[in-house]
Amino acid sequence: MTALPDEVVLSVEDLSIDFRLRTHILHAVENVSFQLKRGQTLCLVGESGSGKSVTARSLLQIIDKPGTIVGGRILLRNGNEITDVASLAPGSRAMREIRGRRIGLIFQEPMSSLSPVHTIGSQIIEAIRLHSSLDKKAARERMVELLRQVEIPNPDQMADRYTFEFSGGMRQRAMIAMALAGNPDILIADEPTTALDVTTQAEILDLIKRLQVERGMAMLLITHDMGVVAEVADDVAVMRFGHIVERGPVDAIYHAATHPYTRQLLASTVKLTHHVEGKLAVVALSPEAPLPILSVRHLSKTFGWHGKANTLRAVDDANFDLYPGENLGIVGESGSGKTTLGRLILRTVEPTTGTVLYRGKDGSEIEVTKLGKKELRNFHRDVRLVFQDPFASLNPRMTVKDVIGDPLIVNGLAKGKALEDRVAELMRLVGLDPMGMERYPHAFSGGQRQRIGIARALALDPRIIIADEATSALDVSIRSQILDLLLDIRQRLNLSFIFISHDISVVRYFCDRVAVMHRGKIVELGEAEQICTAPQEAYTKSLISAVPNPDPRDKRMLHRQRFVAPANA
Amino acid sequence: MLAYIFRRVLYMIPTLIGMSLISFLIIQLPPGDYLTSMIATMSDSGQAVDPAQIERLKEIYGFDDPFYIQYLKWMWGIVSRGDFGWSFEWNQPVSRLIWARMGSTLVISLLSLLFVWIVALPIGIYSAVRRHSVGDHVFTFFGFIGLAVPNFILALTLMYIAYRYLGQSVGGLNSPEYAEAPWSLAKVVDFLAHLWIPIIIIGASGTAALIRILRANLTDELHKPYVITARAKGLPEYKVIMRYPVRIALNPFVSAIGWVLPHLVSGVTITAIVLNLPTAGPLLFRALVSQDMYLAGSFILLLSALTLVGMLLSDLLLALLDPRIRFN
Amino acid sequence: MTHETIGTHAGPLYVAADGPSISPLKQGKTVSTAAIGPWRLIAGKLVRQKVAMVAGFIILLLYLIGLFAEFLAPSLPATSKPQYTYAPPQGLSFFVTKPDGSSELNFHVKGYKVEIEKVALRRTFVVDDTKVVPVGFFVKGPAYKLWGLIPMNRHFIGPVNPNDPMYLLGADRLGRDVFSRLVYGTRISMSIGLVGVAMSLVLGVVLGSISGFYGGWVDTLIQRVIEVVSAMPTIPLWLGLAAAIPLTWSPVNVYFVITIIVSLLGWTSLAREVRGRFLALRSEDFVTAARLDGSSEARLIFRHILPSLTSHILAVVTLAVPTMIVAETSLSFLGIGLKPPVVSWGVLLQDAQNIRTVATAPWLLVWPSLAVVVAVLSFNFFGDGLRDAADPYDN
Amino acid sequence: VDYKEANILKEKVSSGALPPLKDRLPENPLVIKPVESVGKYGGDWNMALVGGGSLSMLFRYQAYEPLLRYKPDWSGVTLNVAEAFDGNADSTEYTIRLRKGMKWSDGHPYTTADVKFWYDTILTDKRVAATGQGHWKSGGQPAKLEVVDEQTFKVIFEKPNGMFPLQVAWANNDQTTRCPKHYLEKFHIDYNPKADELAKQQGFESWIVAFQTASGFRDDNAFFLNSSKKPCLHAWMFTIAPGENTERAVAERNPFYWKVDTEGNQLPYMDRIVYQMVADPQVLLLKAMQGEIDLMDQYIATPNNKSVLYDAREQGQYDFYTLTSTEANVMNFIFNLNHNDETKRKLFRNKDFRAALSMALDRQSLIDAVLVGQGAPAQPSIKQSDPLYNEQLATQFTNYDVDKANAMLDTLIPKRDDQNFRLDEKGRRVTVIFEIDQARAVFLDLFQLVIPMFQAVGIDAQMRTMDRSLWETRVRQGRDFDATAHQFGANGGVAAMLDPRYYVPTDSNAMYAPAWQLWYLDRNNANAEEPPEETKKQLELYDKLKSTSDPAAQQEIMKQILQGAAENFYVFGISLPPDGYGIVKNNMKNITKIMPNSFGWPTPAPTMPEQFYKV
Ligand SMILES: Nc1ncnc2c1ncn2[C@@H]1O[C@H](COP(=O)(O)OP(=O)(O)OP(=O)(O)O)[C@@H](O)[C@H]1O
Ligand SMILES: Nc1ncnc2c1ncn2[C@@H]1O[C@H](COP(=O)(O)OP(=O)(O)OP(=O)(O)O)[C@@H](O)[C@H]1O
Ligand SMILES: [Mg+2]
Ligand SMILES: [Mg+2]
Repeated sequence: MTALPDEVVLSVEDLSIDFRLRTHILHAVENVSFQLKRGQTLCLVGESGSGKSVTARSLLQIIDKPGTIVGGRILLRNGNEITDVASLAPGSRAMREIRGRRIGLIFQEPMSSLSPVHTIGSQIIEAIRLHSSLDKKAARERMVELLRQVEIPNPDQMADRYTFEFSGGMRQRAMIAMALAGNPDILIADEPTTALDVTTQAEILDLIKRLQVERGMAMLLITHDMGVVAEVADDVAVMRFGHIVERGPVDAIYHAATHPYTRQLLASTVKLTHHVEGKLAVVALSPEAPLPILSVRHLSKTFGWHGKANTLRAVDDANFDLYPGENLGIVGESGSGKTTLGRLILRTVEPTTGTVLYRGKDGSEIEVTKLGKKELRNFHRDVRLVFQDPFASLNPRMTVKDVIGDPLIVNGLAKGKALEDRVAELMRLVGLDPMGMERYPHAFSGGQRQRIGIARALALDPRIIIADEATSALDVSIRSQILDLLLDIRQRLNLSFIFISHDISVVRYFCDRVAVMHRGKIVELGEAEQICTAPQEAYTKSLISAVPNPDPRDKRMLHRQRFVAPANA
Repeated sequence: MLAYIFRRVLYMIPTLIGMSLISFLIIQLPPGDYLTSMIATMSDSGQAVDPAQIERLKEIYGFDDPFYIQYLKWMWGIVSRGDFGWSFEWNQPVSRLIWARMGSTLVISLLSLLFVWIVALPIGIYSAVRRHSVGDHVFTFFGFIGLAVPNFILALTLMYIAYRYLGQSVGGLNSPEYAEAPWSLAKVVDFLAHLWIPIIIIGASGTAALIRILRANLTDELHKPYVITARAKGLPEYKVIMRYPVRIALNPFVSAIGWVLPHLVSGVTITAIVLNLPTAGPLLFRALVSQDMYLAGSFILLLSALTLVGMLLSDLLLALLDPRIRFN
Repeated sequence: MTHETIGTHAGPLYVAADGPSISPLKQGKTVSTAAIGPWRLIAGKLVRQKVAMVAGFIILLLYLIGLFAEFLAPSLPATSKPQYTYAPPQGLSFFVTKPDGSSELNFHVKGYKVEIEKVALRRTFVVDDTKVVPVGFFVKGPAYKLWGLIPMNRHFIGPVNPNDPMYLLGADRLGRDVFSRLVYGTRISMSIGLVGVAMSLVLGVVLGSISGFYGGWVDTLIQRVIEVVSAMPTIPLWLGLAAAIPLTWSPVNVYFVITIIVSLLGWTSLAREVRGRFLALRSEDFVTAARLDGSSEARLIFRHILPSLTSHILAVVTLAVPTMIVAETSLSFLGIGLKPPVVSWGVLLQDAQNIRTVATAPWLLVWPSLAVVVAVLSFNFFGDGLRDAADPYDN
Repeated sequence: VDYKEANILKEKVSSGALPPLKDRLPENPLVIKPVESVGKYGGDWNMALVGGGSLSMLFRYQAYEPLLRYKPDWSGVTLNVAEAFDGNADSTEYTIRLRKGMKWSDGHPYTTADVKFWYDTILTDKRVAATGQGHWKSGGQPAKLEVVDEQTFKVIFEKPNGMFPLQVAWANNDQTTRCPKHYLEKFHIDYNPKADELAKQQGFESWIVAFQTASGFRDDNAFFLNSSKKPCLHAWMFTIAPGENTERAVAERNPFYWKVDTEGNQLPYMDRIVYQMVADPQVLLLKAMQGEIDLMDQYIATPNNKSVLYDAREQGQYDFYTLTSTEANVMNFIFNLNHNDETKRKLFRNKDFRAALSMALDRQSLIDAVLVGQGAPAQPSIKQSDPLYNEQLATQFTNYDVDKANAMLDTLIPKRDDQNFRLDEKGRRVTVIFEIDQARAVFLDLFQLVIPMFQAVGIDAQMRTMDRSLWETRVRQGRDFDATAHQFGANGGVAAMLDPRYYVPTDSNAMYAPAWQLWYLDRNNANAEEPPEETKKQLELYDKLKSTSDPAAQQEIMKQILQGAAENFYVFGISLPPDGYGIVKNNMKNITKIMPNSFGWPTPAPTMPEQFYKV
């Protein structure tokens, strides 16, 4: 066994992973090498679908079925001993001891990765007790503590809730808590903050940093957020098409990138820090404003299955208008009710109170909240939703072709060969290879699945798209291209967007107006540029201040202000 | 939750009345009545029966009354005095007959249920986890033999083997020499020696179903991301499987729990008949065939009530097992 | 505005310069990357499962046997030869040893030496090596009508001399050929009973889906119906029915009606199981997504949710098959199963339900059981294959 | 005389629980001559009951104690409970004397008061309906009972009733010895004004139901159910009666039993009879093979089971005894001669039609296949060894002659359809549906072979099997059936006179003539139909037979009836029944090795089980 430098805890050498598919062998990862050092962070960035998650999973030997490690070594240091993880049998005891204890993994898709039938707390407690000798009570205390550390409000109560009662970001944080529960020496975080608002994200990154300093934890951070990379990385590796194309200290990557792809990434990042050029007039504010296409009035949703005392106002008296051709961004704290708001508009969650008015193609106004089943179906044809959790929203038993083609079929728009062509075209449009048409959703990378969701939303002629974190799993380069695509479509079809996102830069680039949500309420609504540069409300200010800066020489997150909410209403 | 249970219990009353009415009606569907079947048995042994006397008996026992009168009388007896009527065939109050058989019925049914679960659960899991392994195929093969060979024949064959090669007294739960003896170690041993045949037979047909269904449902769950999450925590494989996918794969079983209770009482009738088990199944069977209507009716009422309770339990368990159901 | 506009105007946004590298499955082959449809995908996967294909082949074979029963059976199912009651199976052999020790190709079975034991009331048979019963293919034998239409007298296999005894699988208590009866039994067993399975499957799935999908009062109603139906006493129902059905109906017709009623009563457990799964699945995001895509409720149920239950349903169906095939054995207790002269596997098993058979003529029990087991296992393995082929995770 | 008793009883006497033996026995106990030797006390007779309900065969083992009983060879009757039984010359008055000092199993005296109670509350009480005991009636009127003293009573008939003594001995015609007044009177309103309240307390609707339940005279099954509380005169009395326990029934020796052996030992020898309750005959078979059954023939001793029982003799330590058959035929083909359908009725009533079908049967092959060669072709008839034997009745139309059969049918129904089935007058295919009780396995086997034979002569014969109750309703109580098959009917001697069902339609067992037998029983019945002359003549002869008491004269009349039967050819059959068998453990002694098999002569009770013993 080759000797490793002392500070290296994990060394991946020439790792190659193949997927044996029906038609061919896919070399998802080829000859990848990198090293993780004590207390340091290696950021793995790269194109969506380039093999980052597969690499991460291979470290724990949990790659999905047809995937196999076909070459290379994964050397893990254990004191002075060194084990080759790649040579261990996946179900072996030795492997089990590494999982969770030595290497903790935060899955890319926290939404689907948690058990639907166990409480969040119990799943974390299980991880705690597995790797420590704490008794039940102590384990619970530790679990609550962990949840608190990841900024879950009322952790004591929330621990006893189920996955589906958590918002996307909350699930992600629960996932982080679970990965941290075993006090791992190495943390592999696969896009751990995609569903988190910048403030929470900052807190989490801080937490991890602290652990790194205290316990010398090494971290492999996979992310698309170049800002985050700049803030936390020590080293950066850039992946594309299964290869690491460039690797080096963070500063070198940002300021002296050599590989064209790296440069393209950074360029896209910069592009996204400004509002899109040649933007449309903000129609809402012009005097000859057309009638809004969608009006939301006093919309509220109360979740209350835990007894009266425990009801939660997920959305609290929301009011806004959406104009034709407008992009309305919604930002806000994780768990503040953004997803719920989107679902209320579509009535996949029934509002507790309030109305939603929609102006149809013929100009007539429809009260969505009163629609019957059939009219609702027509409404859904005009207003499309991109789900926050792409994996859960794709039927695991339908091939991608069926998934994207389904809206076309049910609305009688295409069938047979035409359907196939149309699906292929949609896939190409969002940057997916039509060759994957026959694959099932689970055989895609996170970002690819997200794009499948987008393709599905575009399949019909929508008038409004409610996009819930629609680009969070995409690398900046593709993200900017997708956003441009959407803008282009908007222009041609006079499409409106409700664009829910945590990524302030994306909001700024893409949206005309922005609504800021906090604890179910819309606290501020204004022009995007203004909100992003000169926020009025305290919460918005703190939010903006926490946006990471994609420049390792200017780490802005450290200067952020923390918003302390007034006593819970 | 409590409100839900309360509502369900309220629903039960009309359902039960409806069920008892329907079953009472169905019990009377076959031509003739208890007396006809009595005459049938008698003439079978070579006796002739006087028709005039039959008429008289019909009158005395109220077989002449219209259906609803008979029903109301019976119901009134139950409600007012807890009297479930009289069994013509056994010349005994129905309730005494039913209770007399309950003990052994429950013991045997519970034991075999337990047996089925203890055997089938691990095998089902094994079969799902090691799909298409030799073990999986072997279990499938034997399971289906148990299912495809009628219980009756299986019972006869096993009893023949027990007789031929083990020299064991067959049928029933005790050898004749222990039938009157007080419980002792030897009697327990004898009892256990008699128990294996019924349990194997009941198990043979029951386990296959359980194994296959568990295998089917579990296979679907095994690849779900949350299972991989559990694995990534470092949980041992059996815990991963037991805690996560198995729990979800149990959904169909929990749905079917509604039938476990009535099944405990009336299950495996034919096996019990062949094996001479003193359980309630054969009693019910005879009551139905010989049109001993109050006995049959009471049995069915009991079974209906158990079905209702079972279904309620099943729904509650379903919600307990899967919170997504609870909150919908 | 049509869809093409998006595409034509915007053009593909992002074209991968090159993707992750790929290589053909086998060295030297070119990679064909054309995507195929889901059904072809499933079919393709199915074809590659050897066990399932063998099973499917056996099922097909069974149906062929059922179809050409008259031709395949060496004798008629009801022909009884009193002198061969309970004759044991003979072995089929290809060579006879001539007196001089050399052997000669002669397809034959061995005849019997019969003795009557008066006290024991039986005939004892000893396979007599000296008696050779030549056997041939496409021989002339008892006349029959194929499918009740075409008069024929050729049999696929049979003794060259029609009066010779040939009991490949033994004879039953009336001296009838078990092999022929088994062949004839295939026809009924593989058809009528399965109609019932299909019907209760449909009922169970449809009502269960509706109950679980809609919930609310629909669910309440269906659940009450399930309770009532499942607590319904069937025995008096059968007895009543047996009296109500006109005597002039043929036994097969009667049995057909009975199977239909069995299925009308037998759907409840499947319905509840399906409902349970629906309750859990209906709030899944992918269902919501499909709803937002404009799927009708029927499509949501059958196209989107139900496939998730494929495994369960296939398992339930394969489990129901044997139950239905042998249902007669328990129904006959009540006088409503299939009855002689109709021949089915269940009827054969029914005949074997006694100690006499178990102790002295096990072939009467073994062969029909085996037939059922083979059929059921084939259905099962084929179903398994289907399941695996439809499983997205299975490669 | 010095009487002796079993040890268990001795102990009870010495402990004071029982009076001494002398006080328990009647003054003149019945002395039984053991079959082989005087036995010794002790042991259980291990038996089984199949199914919960069919208890009527308990007469066979422990409950055959009528006033007179049949002799072991069924040649006539002998004294039993009655100490004397005399009839007058024209058979209208019988004087019967009971044994003085005879006691019920609870020690209460058995006297004429019990008989009187039975006469008043059961036989003549219109409120209570009890079965049977038709022999106490003549011309539809119950006989008169005259109680002379505590032991003596007279039965006076309006018309001569010469068969009375023979009938008294019939298995279940023994209610006079089964009706303990002291036990039953509290249930009857005439004896206990509060009977209704008592009934209500017990959960009965009225005293009638309660009385019926307690007396058990509703039917034979009811009598034996839960009868452990009811005193009896039997050798063994139930301590756990059927129905009181679902697994077993136990009968223990009756300390007041009134029979002794030739050495003065009070009978019975065996302590108990233990019945296991078995739900299925196949299990019983295994138990027998295992040696758990001491003596039995019912349920298990079928031709088909013989070979397995034969093979298991060693392990089960038993051997066979022979049951001579008392049945007229193994299976009788019964056509409904009173069919509601005009054409069918006409056809079925034609003797040639039936004769042709009879000749279409290849009886020998049926015998070979189903009866393993045991039996000989024969019509339902009296057996050859019997003085009543009638050759024409036994052998006519038994030759297998398809051509002849076809020729006969061609004159009746010449037309045929495209499938070669014959067409009747109306041009309908001649279809005969045989309705069979599915429990009769032998019939089913026979019919599978018979149907092709009928089809060969152009008759579309079909078989429908059905549940027994349905069969009862359709066949025994209906007139819409075409044909059926049945067994029973007697093949000789006393039995043939008591049960002549296939020779002359006297009761509902004559299923070939449902309307004629009704006419015989009750001319006013709406469904009755006057039979043709030749049948009427037979019925008149039967009336004459009943009023004759001289055995020789009875035989003479019976011969005439049988000749009529031969000419009328109501039914036809296949074979004389081969002898049956039973199994008996090797250690059982005093067993008669050959005996008749019948319900009325309740096998093996007339061979006196009380003197069976075990070594
Ligand atoms: N089905 C539900 N049952 C109970 N509570 C729920 C449910 N769905 C959402 N909530 C709660 O409502 C609140 C708002 O959730 P929502 O998903 O709308 O947040 P979000 O703004 O989308 O957050 P994120 O950015 O993390 O996705 C959260 O506190 C969540 O716990
Ligand atoms: N089970 C599978 N079957 C076939 N191909 C797969 C499977 N899982 C992943 N892939 C393919 O492997 C490649 C790498 O996937 P991976 O999930 O590692 O991407 P990624 O870099 O994490 O992308 P993203 O940023 O979008 O999450 C992708 O092209 C994907 O389509
Ligand atoms: Mg990924
Ligand atoms: Mg959200």
